[in-house]
Amino acid sequence: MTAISPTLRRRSEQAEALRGFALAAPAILLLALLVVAPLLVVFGLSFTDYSLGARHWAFTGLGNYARILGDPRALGAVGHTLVYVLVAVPLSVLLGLMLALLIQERVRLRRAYEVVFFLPATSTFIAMAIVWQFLLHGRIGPINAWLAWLGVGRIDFLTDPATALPTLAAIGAWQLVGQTTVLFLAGLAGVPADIHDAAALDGMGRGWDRFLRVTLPLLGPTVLFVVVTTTITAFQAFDSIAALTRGGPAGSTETLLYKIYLEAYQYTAMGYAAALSILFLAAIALFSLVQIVLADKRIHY
Amino acid sequence: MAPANPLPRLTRSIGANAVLLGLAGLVLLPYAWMALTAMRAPSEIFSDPFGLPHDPGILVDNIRRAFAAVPMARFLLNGLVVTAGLLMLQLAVAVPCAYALAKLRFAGKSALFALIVAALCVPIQVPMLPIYIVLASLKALDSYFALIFPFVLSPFAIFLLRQQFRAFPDEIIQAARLDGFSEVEIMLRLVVPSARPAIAAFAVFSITAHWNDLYWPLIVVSSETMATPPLGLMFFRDGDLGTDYGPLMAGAILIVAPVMLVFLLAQRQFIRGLTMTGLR
Amino acid sequence: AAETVTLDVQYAWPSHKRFHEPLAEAFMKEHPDIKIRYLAPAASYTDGQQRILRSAVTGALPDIWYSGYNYLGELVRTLEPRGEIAELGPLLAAEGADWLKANYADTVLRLGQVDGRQWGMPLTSSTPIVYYNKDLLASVGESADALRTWDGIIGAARKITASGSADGMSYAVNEWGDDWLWQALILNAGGEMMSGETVAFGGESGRSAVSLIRRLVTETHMPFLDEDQAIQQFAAGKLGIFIGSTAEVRVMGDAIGGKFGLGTAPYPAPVKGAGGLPVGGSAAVILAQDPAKRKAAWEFLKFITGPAGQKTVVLGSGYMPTNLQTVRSDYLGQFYAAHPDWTTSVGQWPIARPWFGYPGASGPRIWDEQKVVLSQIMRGEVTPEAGLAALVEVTARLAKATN
Amino acid sequence: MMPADVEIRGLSKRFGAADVLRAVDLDVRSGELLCLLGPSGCGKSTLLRILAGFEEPSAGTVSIAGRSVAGVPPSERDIAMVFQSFALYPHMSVRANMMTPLIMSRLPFWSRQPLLGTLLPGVRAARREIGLEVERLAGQLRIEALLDRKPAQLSGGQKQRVAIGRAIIRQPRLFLMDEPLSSLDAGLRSEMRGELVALQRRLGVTTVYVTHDQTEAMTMADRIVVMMDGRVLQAGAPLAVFHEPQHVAVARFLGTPAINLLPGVPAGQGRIVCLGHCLPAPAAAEGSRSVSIGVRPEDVRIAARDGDPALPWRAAIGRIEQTGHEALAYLTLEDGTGLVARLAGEALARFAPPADGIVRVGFDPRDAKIFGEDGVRLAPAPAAAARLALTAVGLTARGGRA
Amino acid sequence: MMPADVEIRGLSKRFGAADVLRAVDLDVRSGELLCLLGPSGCGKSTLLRILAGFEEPSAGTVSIAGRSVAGVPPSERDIAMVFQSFALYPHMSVRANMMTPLIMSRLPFWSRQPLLGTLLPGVRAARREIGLEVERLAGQLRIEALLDRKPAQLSGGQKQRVAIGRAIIRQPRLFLMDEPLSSLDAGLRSEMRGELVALQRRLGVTTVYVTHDQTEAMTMADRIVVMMDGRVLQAGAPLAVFHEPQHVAVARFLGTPAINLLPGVPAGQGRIVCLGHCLPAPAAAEGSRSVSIGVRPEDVRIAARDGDPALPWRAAIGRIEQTGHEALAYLTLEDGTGLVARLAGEALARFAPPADGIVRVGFDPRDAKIFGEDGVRLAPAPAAAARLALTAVGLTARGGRA
Ligand SMILES: Nc1ncnc2c1ncn2[C@@H]1O[C@H](COP(=O)(O)OP(=O)(O)OP(=O)(O)O)[C@@H](O)[C@H]1O
Ligand SMILES: Nc1ncnc2c1ncn2[C@@H]1O[C@H](COP(=O)(O)OP(=O)(O)OP(=O)(O)O)[C@@H](O)[C@H]1O
Ligand SMILES: [Mg+2]
Ligand SMILES: [Mg+2]
Repeated sequence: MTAISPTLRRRSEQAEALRGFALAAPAILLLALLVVAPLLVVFGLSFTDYSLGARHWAFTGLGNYARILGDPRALGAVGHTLVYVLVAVPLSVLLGLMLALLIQERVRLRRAYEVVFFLPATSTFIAMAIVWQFLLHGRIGPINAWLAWLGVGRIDFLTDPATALPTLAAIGAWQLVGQTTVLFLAGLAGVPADIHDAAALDGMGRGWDRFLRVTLPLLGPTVLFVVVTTTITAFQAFDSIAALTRGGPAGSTETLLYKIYLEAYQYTAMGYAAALSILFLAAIALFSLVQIVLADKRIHY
Repeated sequence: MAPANPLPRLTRSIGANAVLLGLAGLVLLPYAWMALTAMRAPSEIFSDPFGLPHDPGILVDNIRRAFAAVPMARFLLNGLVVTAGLLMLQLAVAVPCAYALAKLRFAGKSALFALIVAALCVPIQVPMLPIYIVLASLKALDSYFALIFPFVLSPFAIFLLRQQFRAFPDEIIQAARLDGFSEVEIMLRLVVPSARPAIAAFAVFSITAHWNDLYWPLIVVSSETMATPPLGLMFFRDGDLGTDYGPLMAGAILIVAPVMLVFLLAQRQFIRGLTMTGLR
Repeated sequence: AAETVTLDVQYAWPSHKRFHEPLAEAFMKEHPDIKIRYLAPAASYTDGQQRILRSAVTGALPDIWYSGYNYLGELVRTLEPRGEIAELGPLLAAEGADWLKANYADTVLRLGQVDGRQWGMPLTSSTPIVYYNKDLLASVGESADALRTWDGIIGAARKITASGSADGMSYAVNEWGDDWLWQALILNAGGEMMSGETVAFGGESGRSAVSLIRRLVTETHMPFLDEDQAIQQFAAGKLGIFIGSTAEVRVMGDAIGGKFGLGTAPYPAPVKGAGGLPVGGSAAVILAQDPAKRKAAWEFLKFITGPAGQKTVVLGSGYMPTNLQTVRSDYLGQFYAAHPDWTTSVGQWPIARPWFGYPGASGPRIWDEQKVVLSQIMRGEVTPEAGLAALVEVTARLAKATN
Repeated sequence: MMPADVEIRGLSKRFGAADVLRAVDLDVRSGELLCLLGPSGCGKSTLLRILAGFEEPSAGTVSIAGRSVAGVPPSERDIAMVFQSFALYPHMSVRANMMTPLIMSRLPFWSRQPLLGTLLPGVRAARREIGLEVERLAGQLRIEALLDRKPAQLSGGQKQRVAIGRAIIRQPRLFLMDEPLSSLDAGLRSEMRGELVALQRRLGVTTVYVTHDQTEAMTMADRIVVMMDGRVLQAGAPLAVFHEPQHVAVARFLGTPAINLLPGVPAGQGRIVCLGHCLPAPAAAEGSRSVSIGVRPEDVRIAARDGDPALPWRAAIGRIEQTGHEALAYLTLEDGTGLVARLAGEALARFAPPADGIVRVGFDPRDAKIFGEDGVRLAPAPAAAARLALTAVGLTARGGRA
Repeated sequence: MMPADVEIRGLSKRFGAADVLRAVDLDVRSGELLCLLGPSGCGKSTLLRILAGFEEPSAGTVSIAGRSVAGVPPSERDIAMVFQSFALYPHMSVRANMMTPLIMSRLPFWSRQPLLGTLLPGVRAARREIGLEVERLAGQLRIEALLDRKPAQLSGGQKQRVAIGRAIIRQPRLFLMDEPLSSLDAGLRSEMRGELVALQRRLGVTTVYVTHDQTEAMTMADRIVVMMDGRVLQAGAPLAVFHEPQHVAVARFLGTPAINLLPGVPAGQGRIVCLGHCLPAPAAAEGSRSVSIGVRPEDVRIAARDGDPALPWRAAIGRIEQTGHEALAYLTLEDGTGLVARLAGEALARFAPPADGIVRVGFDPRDAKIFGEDGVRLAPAPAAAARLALTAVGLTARGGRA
């Protein structure tokens, strides 16, 4: 028996590996250039007191990180971010799920609904911000006029520190719900029709039982994907804050990302902003990881 | 003759449509105000926000003013160049990488994929400063290059397309190899055409994101001629002087509409793309 | 003629395009060898300052920048050591004393000085004034006379609020984009922000300011609005009195469009003290290094701060002219006579004070912190006294941290 | 619950412009296993889905156990179904899959909710009881060892059994199966056939079984119903339908390879002329201008060129497909007509093809089935009736299997 | 191009710890159709994929037309393959699918690029020429009418033909097919079998055909190779392998239902005791302690309870599966051993099951195949050799089909 020459075998495997590298090379290069290297720079900056425009700067070790712990605004920003995420994500995911379930059964209006609910996701927020600012005006905004008509007291949506953050989160949900709906629709389309028929015969009418026992579990992977992507997006909310409240009133809508922006580009404290950025990235990564691990246990494929 | 009882089905459908229409109304509320305001004269705007405009013809005037106040056409053109150019380049980078990740064996492949997934979580605000400084030192700020280059690598595109390409039958690829296709030809002539819906889905995401992005253009653009639509809208929006809402909303409509149009055109493929990639 | 010189000019507030474009056109007609190219406008003085700092790092400064008065000190302190900003004193001197005297008042020139040296030419200037809705005021039986004092304003506003059809007033000190309205309160009460290295508003001036803003809320039920929202509401006829910059006169008139009568009144007389007011606006600085460019830039500066230039600026906004000749009847005299609302601010020139800027880059951060405390005071979450102490403390701490 | 009989009257279904079912009349007898057999697209699944209540008929009525089911939703029809794809709940264990129907039918709404359910009184006991039933049935189906697996961890045959288990556990009064074996491989399929029949006998549940595989239909059914193009062509005992097809389409559809069809012309005097030779004709043939003469491959007789002079035609052997226990000879008659003959058992052992490939062929006229121009079978000649008797014997044998 | 012969020597393949192929030696003769037959997972596809060059062997050599192909990439081996899934290019028309291999092999790189290609000289003419060839072949395959459709618009059989067309259009020297018919339905499958064989004959291309369907292998192959567990168990003409299996696994794998295996004990003096009766034993049996006696269902003889006393055993009829042209009787011997008998043709016509279901059964000892303890066939008794001669006749008949 002649063993095939290992060099020959390796040659063909090498050829494939080479092609793989060649094809991935631009992406690898750009990944290094646009993500990895800048992140390393940011990481390095987080140990300095560099300030934009300054000619002198020094290493401060873990100083910036220590400073975060003593900075109530930074800690507050972490809290605001969590509140934002905890309002916007469940709201958009649950609403998206409900919409998808309702839209899925529509035949004629399906396309129209898809378009309508996806509309906010496509709209330039800076344009929509002007609209929201007016609609939510504490005094002359139509929403408050309707609330007054309903006998509900006036709400200073964007200028009351108690309501500003939830309001922004709700607007975030308004933007996100199209995406979640469309993703859930895609997930629902993947559930075989046979399973629904079988469920009908097994005594599960179209209502709650079918949803709980069949639809939701089968949607498991989609739910995970939607929750993770929505969470990442919610963490990164920036436009609405910059355009509507600029962190106010009274700092109540200062999220972590907005705080980073303030430190870096309003206060020019680059080193500190870098430390906050690293913290921010770590938080997103941790959050996504926890969700994936937690959800993985409950997904059945 | 058909004795089926259609009543429950009908009530269900009416109920569901009622809920959907109600929510649709809520979602559309801002657009309604936008459209109505674009048809108003300045003095009408705040008195009766959802009343019918007195003279919808003002819309034309407002649009004219929008174009007169700022180089609106230029902004729209910039938006087109940036989003279209970016989409092409993103695909040019992502397609080969996704194909290699999906169908070829090479060392470090899983590490690369892990990095790509991790990169999905990085918001542009974080690596922005170093990229800005490099661009500036290359004297490349305030150019299409500066607007496009930092986003040419789209981890999302790579992720999405990899999922899609993996579903492409290996046997067809093998058949093509027997037929004498080169790897690049297999990718471009076989795999990519089959991934059209996924590409459409990505296109919608990419165009939406970059047409609407304000953050990065705000930093790299310093001349009006390079401004993208949202940046243009910002120039247009009267910061400290109060607001001239009619033309502003007319401009806003002009800026929001193209992406909506893209979505409308790509909708079927978009939804199919999401369904096919499975996202599981 | 020599070769064409192109000047890159950076301004803030996109809407000011309204008068910047005509300025450039008129100038280029007079000086065909100089081309003015505007960079995309910065969203605000703060953003503009950031942009200039970033450009300094990367060596891509514009030739001319219109710096907010409150940032001028910091700008000069950053750029002077780098040699990237031109001192204007010698250039002014070269024009001759007569010319100087004919065009610029000392109070005006002082707005462009840092540590006694002239770095900027005041281009725009404004003081806070009172806007009021004549119809609403009349409906509660008040006249403009009542608005001369804070007590009068509070009384009128309270009546309007009580009438139920509108809110009485807005003094959006805590939601303003910068500390201009806050400084107005302190300066008007005869105080100053800092004296040397110490915070100076901890005394009487501060006390009267914080107790006043609390009173506005408790007595008139003033809504919490930011600037945009306040203007929207006022323009909608749902706000009786609005205190803001004179730079809004023109837009306010357009937005109201005759729905109701608009009046303006001077900033109320101080409760106590000498009654100063911070001048908002910007000074033009020359960042160009090239001598030819500097020369051209100086020509441009002279033009925009000259009588014709200032006329354009004023009519495009409502700002006060910085040039003495502008008020003359061949420029704006007749207009002012016909539009007395536009002159309210001009009448306040005598009490105009420079808009104070904090040392280092701490200004924005200090204002962000002060804003929060002011909100707490207005909402009654802290007593005015405790609030004032907190204001002083936070200001002192942050001003020191960046020194 | 008692097995039910089903009565279908004038049932039609259109999808848009397409008539998928056309006035179908059909009875399913209580306790029988009825096979719906027909080519792909003939409307079998549609009929089944109407029985289950997934589709509404366009016209006609369906009664189950004497009561019309119009408007009754699937979940209230007390019907179980085994799907071609099995349609197991992929996220549930086998045990949970089988428990689900009982949980749904026995526990009231609040008792079956995830958390609350466990707190209500009696629920635990009820669940335990259901669990025991599932285990008992699993034992019968020989899937006890699989109870804790997920469907993805099962082979096709195992999934099959779980699907059946889930369907029969609540003892429905009607059992529907839509090509339940089609995704299994050949060996498993033949094994499962036996098991399914035995199970159906044991439970006695009325069953409608859809297939397009004739072997399945022939070997499993009490009665088969041959459908084509939305119509029922023939219903009857399997061998009766096979041997006495009432329509040329039925004859063509049953049997592999398909029946040979030869052209014939009635020549009067009780004779038909077929490729130059005469056959005795059934009485009804007189009315037709031309007929088709069907001869099954196994009924074709072959002899060496100069053997058996009773065989009227000469033919050339084109190809012989040997599969070991039998062989198929593809023949061409002198006028070009093709003919297939099946050789098995002794005939195969005896057969030696001549060197030149020319043989004599023919058939016993009693084995020929004659169809009129419209495809309808013409009443068989008396001799064929004798064969029918023999068929009946086969049936008895089959009846004895239970 | 000339059809090539293939020589495989000592070919092994491991995937991780799994030995998928174990020292396979095999020759494929120039121009023949060789079927690789074996159960799922035995390594057939792996062998084919090594031939095509998609996998590298772990050990051993493959030569095609006398030259080793180690390290030669698939595109340079001049091999065509038909895949189980057809692997048509989904977005190309049938015409484009079939043109592609010729375009790739005839046009240089730049000439085949979309826009540029049309501008270069000579490209149009070359494309027209290719188009004509495609149309000619499409005519032979009877798919001219489909040339402008996309694969998604074709039926399974049509896809099949397109896949074959695409594979043969460039006249490869070796043709590989991996279960090309397995996704077709029964009718179409039997039709395509005939077409494929005819085409292969006409073109004379050496073909390796993988299947796990024995009917396919039996009816199509010039030779079959039975593989199990990565090894070649037997190679030979189809009927030779069917009637003279050299291993009990081969015997079990070929034939449906599977061969009956009865236990036997060599009793010396050339006899084997099987369930209380004696059979003549092959000489080699003496060495074994126990043997398996294989009897094909069609070789089992049945008679009424008191008929034919030559049949030694009494058995109860469990179940009779009638499929029309034949019937399978599932019998149980008195000691509980199960036995399947096939009744066809005259035996079926003659057979009438007794009322009590008890019959006599037996077989001609010459039909029995005896396997030793290790599963290897023991040299057949001389009588069986006679049967082998008969088998040879069948082969001749098959040879005559071309
Ligand atoms: N929802 C539907 N809308 C339109 N046409 C349909 C629908 N369902 C079935 N049909 C059509 O009705 C005909 C019958 O379909 P049906 O599924 O009943 O066939 P079948 O006999 O079960 O075939 P198969 O053996 O392939 O499963 C087909 O032509 C099919 O295309
Ligand atoms: N790439 C691989 N990695 C690991 N194991 C493999 C790989 N390819 C095949 N195998 C294993 O090798 C064995 C033989 O596979 P192969 O595909 O050759 O079987 P086959 O005979 O073609 O079966 P089938 O009839 O089901 O197609 C199987 O057990 C399979 O799981
Ligand atoms: Mg069907
Ligand atoms: Mg295989």
